[in-house]
Amino acid sequence: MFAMLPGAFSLLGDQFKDYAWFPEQASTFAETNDWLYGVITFICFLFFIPIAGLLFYFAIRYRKPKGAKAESQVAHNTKVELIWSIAPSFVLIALFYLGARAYLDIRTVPEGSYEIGVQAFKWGWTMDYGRGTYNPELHLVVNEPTKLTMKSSDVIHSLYIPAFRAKKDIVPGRYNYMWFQPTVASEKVSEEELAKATQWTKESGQGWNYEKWQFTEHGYRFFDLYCTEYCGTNHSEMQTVVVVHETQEELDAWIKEVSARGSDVTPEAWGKLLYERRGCQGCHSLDGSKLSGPSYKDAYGSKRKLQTGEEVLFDENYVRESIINPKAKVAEGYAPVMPSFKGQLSDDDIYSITEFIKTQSSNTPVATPATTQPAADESAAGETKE
Amino acid sequence: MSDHSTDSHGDGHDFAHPMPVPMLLAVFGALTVLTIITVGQASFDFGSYDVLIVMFIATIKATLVGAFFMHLAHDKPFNIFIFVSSFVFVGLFIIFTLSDSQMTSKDFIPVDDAVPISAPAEPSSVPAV
Amino acid sequence: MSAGSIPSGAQIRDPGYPTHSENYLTNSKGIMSWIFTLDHKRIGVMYLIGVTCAFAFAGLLALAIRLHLLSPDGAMFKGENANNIYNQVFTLHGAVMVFLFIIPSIPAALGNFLVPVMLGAKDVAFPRLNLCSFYLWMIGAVFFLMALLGSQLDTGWTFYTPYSTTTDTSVIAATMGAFILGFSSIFTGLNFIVTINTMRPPGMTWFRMPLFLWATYATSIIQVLATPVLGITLLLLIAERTMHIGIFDPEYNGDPVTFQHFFWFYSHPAVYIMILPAFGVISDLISVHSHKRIFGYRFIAYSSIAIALLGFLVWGHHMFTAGMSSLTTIIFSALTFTVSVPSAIKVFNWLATMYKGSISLTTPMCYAISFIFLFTIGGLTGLHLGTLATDLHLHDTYFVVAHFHYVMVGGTLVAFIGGVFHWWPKMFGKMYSELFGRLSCLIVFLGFNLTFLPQFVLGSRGMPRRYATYDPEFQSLHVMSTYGALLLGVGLTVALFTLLYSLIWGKRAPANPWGGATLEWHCTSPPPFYNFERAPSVGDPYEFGNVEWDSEDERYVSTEPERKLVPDEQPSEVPAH
Amino acid sequence: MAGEETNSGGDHDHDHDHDHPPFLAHHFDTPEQQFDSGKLGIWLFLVTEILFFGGMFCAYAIFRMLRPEVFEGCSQFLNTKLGAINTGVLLFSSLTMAWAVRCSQTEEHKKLTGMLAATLSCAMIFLGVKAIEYSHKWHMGLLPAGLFSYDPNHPHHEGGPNYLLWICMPFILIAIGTILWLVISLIRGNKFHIACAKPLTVVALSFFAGVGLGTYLESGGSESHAVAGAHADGDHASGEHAGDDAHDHDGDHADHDHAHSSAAQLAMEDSGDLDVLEHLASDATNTGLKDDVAARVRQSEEASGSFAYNTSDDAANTINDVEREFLTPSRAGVFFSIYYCMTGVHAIHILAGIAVLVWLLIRSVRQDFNRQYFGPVDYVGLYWHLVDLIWIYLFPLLYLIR
Repeated sequence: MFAMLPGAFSLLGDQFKDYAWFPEQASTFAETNDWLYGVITFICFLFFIPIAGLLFYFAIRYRKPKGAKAESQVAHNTKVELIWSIAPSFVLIALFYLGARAYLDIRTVPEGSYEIGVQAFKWGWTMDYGRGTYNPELHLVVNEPTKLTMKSSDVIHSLYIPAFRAKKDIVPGRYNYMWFQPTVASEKVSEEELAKATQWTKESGQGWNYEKWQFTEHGYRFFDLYCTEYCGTNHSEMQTVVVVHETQEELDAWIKEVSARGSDVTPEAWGKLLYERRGCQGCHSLDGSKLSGPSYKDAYGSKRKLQTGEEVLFDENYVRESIINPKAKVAEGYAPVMPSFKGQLSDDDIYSITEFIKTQSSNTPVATPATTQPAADESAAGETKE
Repeated sequence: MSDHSTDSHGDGHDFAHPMPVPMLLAVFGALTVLTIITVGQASFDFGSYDVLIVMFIATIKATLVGAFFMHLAHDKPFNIFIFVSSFVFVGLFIIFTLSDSQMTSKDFIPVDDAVPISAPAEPSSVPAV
Repeated sequence: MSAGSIPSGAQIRDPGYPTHSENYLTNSKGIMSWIFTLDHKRIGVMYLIGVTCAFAFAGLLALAIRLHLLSPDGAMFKGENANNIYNQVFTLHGAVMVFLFIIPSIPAALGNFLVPVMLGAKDVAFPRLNLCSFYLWMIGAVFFLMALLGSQLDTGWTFYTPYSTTTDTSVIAATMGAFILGFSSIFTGLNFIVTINTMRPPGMTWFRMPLFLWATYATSIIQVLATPVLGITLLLLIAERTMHIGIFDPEYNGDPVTFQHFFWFYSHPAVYIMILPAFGVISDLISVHSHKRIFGYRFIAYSSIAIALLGFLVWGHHMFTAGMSSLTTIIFSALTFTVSVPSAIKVFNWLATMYKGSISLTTPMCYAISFIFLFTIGGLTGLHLGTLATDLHLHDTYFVVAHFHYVMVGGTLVAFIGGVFHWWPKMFGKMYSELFGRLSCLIVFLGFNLTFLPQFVLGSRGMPRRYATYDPEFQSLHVMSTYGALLLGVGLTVALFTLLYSLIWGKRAPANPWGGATLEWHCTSPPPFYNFERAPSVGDPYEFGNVEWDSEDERYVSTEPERKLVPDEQPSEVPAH
Repeated sequence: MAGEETNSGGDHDHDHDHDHPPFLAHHFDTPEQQFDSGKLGIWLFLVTEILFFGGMFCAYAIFRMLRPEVFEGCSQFLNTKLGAINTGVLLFSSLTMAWAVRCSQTEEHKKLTGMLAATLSCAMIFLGVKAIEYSHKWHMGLLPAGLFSYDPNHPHHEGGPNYLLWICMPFILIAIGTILWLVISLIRGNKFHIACAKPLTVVALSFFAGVGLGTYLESGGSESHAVAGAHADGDHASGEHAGDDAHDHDGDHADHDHAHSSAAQLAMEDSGDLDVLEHLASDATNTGLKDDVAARVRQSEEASGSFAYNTSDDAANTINDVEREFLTPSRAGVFFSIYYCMTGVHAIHILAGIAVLVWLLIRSVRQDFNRQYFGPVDYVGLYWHLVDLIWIYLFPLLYLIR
């Protein structure tokens, strides 16, 4: 056991680099917050060092053999006791005042903030940029106060951006608001790096791997955004990224790029993107494994047994209804936990998702069987449809 | 802990205080009258004072029950203290929780279940929610 | 019988050793004599065994959590169900530790054994209710086991709605368990309040009570006042799950924040149910092993009651980020700071008690010193969380995890172990190995700090709690923490085996092995069935002037100067036992 | 109940103290100490009960504050007559209970048994009336939110189970049991058993007196029900009017709310004129279409510019600003949830009270109590009064809202 200690201490050494104690300071709150944290920590040490010192000093200094009498039997000293009861109170009042003042700043949203809607669900995020633009990434403009209007479609979540020192629970059944002002813009990585990552992603056929590349698919470095209220199975994977743009124009350009299916994108590809971005993949697998919701594999065109015992045909109407009113026809063996995407997906989006689901089924009237190469599928299916 | 010896009757070691029957009957009478009043006032409209009046009458009734049927009027101060303090804690709990709910209620999203979404053609698409 | 420090000619008073038929452990035989016992001491021992088993179980779960977090993608549980298993393990760890271990540990196990003896009473006021509350504890434990064997539980110990109303795990079984355990806790508290109020023998005034009794009294107040609210909350939660009553479930216009208010109205005071008895234990331990009168007795006693009452006003600080209104949040923050004052008073008083004392670094004293060290860290880091602005950053991160483990483990658990070591000779009449006892304390102390200090850093860096997987940047700190947890596990095992070993091979314990002056040291070790043959003469619980070391028999004895004698209460000769 | 434990310890008297009377537990010195302990114990228990109910009163207060109009509308479904009769019955039982305590102190054993039997009968009548109330509401589908299925057009469900029979079933069995007990003990001539079974038979049968009373009053009160039904039937305007009244005592919020609600309604009507709604009518499941059309319209308007997120839709959607039909599961259902929780838990307390009262009655026949040892009667009495006390608040809060 002691053999492990040196290892542990060397690990301890690693932590005392500059970056270790806090995440980067990237909002106006961060500086106040870290300063306050420092003040409190200093006060803690101010109390702790004498207490711990005296504790061990007394334990050694007044250690006596058995039977020895204590040097003093003083029972109380009201004056001393009153002093050490009342003196710390002033420190506490000061701390409370500082904390509450900073808190009021954090709670009071400035007029004219840039507004973004946030929808949290198990286990992902949808940021609403208005005009029907939804994306899981949170994109902001540097030095622009931004207000988030947040709601949850299932259980309590909590939006936490460590770099901004900002956190707020998202409680279903009510709107919660938060705001912050980012102070550090995200860097852009070099074109080569981006190209390399894009190429790799395309070849692997998987979604974008933020952890591997540490930048977004548009080439921005990012801050982490976590869910900090326990929300079930994949709570720890309910993360997304925050990108801070240099200018409003840059942000608008990005929004435009992600807002809707461009004319050069097939519905299947767009549907697949939505499947990844909008949280479908958290519950619906493509390989037939059972998650919180039924798998898409071979679903389209099949007969689906419902909780009520009825059977329905898994067709376009069923997909549409299940997206808009998921609790209407719940598949047998599953809990009615899917949130409604009513108003969040355009008709074209739903159409695209339906097309994507079709590609995953061998029952599809379109004669392209689902293979491990969805990209090929998409182009083929796309041509027949468009 | 014994402060009974002074007000006991019968022999000096007895600690029972039987309530006189006329008093019990009088309390019951008062309670019945108050019940009739509270039912009666419900048919008049006092607007926002309604809750206050109803609660005031109920509190009088509760006090009567507590003081005489539960002999709090003759009980030890400590028992009265703990009984009353329980209401203080309930009050604390309700006041904090209620005031917070009221202050945040402007952000509540109502559940929209008044209109079933299903098309009439499709049978029983909405469970009895 | 004359030795070193005993003044010549002084009358020595020592109860000696109990006979086989007096000893509460042996005076009746057979399993039935334990199952249906009404003796508070036996019930205390049964509680001790019960909570130790619960602790061992939940402790193993904690180790599993720590091992899983060795690597960012999870090292312990594999496969597609890994996250679910992790969630169930941490939920069960929390729920079992809180409901089955920490809440009943000191009040029910040590309290049941000690309260009547310290008070000089024959038993608690309602012995049957006492036994009933032990069996309620058992039934509660069975319900938790049912949840485990059923479809597990993955809500976190807080049962937050609407997660708890929608998850398909056995929430109802676990909630029923917690509900029943609540009643067990209420009955224990009720019993102690009545016992302390009405069963004090002549001479035992309020301010002659040992501080452990004050702490127990304060704890009992909380148990009686707060636990019913948990009861109704859990009932409403069950109703919400079965009938969707729409009070907590937003799908029917309920409000989850209301549930949090309901839950924390109990669960914050419950934090003080956990820590207040620990304060009581430590006050006694520090005083006895320093052989010095406790400093500021009244301040410590009043601060216990103050903490109990103020503890009801601060529940909102668990909800600073939950969407309470700004006003409520600020009020709760202000009230939160007020609670820290009475806790600080206690720490200063304990230090002042050690000052110029005659300190024996026995195992219980080592644990008491560890307690003060660890609890001070736990208490001080509470300032970061009570301060609103910093709490927004730290809430629901590992900082909180570290903070409450410093209070609950570094505080309550260490005090509990210290208390068990302190009263072990009294409970079972055996002395344990001081060497291994102190060694266990050292390992626990080091292991504990290694486990939880890194978690403060993790939290400050923004690592959210309850994560089954995490970003690789946090790994080194998690690894440290896991090694610490293993070390802590070793320390606790050493402590357990030291005690178990002593049961069989330990030396016979004298009535007063530490030199305590409270009443429990005035009866034999283990105490006789009736504790005291006649109402004991009650003196100052912290008067060590007449407690002398008898090196010949390795025990402390009370010497009775002539002026202290009260003719009709004090037998003229040394009692037969 | 906590207090009983004190005295039942008497069975365990050990031989070491010869001056202990049989009812005094070994660890107490005097009967007075024993009585005081028990009394403190029961008071503390009552404290826990108050806090227990406190949680539900808190839930009540929150939802009444949030939705005064729902409480207003739904309390019309509760029959005030039944509530008032039950209040009277409980008050009378409190009187007999207090009288019983007196009898135990004055050692009037026969009268004590009589008073306890009267208390028990009242409790049974109370439950009988409650059975009528509950079964009637279940029949109409006035249930907690998750099960709420009230249909104003067809208030009485057809073909549902006979709830009243199911509730009465255990009481029928109990009544048969006590009658059998009485008959057997009459045949055997066992005096003690006869003395117990006689009052208990009366008690068991009084449940059906309660059911009869309830049925009589319920049928008499059906007129008011019809009114409530009509009121609920969709007279939207009156519903809203009532809502505004209730808002008045909300003080400063009232005007603001009213303005908003009418605005919201106007907005709804406006949107009703849009062609989009016709479009929607063709496929009711396709509510996404509306958003889609709107989004596309706006998208086509401009290709670039600022993409301000518009919260006005959300803001109009919060709880204070929307006034709708209240007879829905998430509105009326919540009222009935609270109603069932409060009265149901109260009824469980009545049942528990009945159980301990029966135990007391048997002991009173055995003449266990005397002026030194009347604790159990006193403790149960305190508990019973508390149950009464809670009803004193429940009755106006649930039945008398207007």
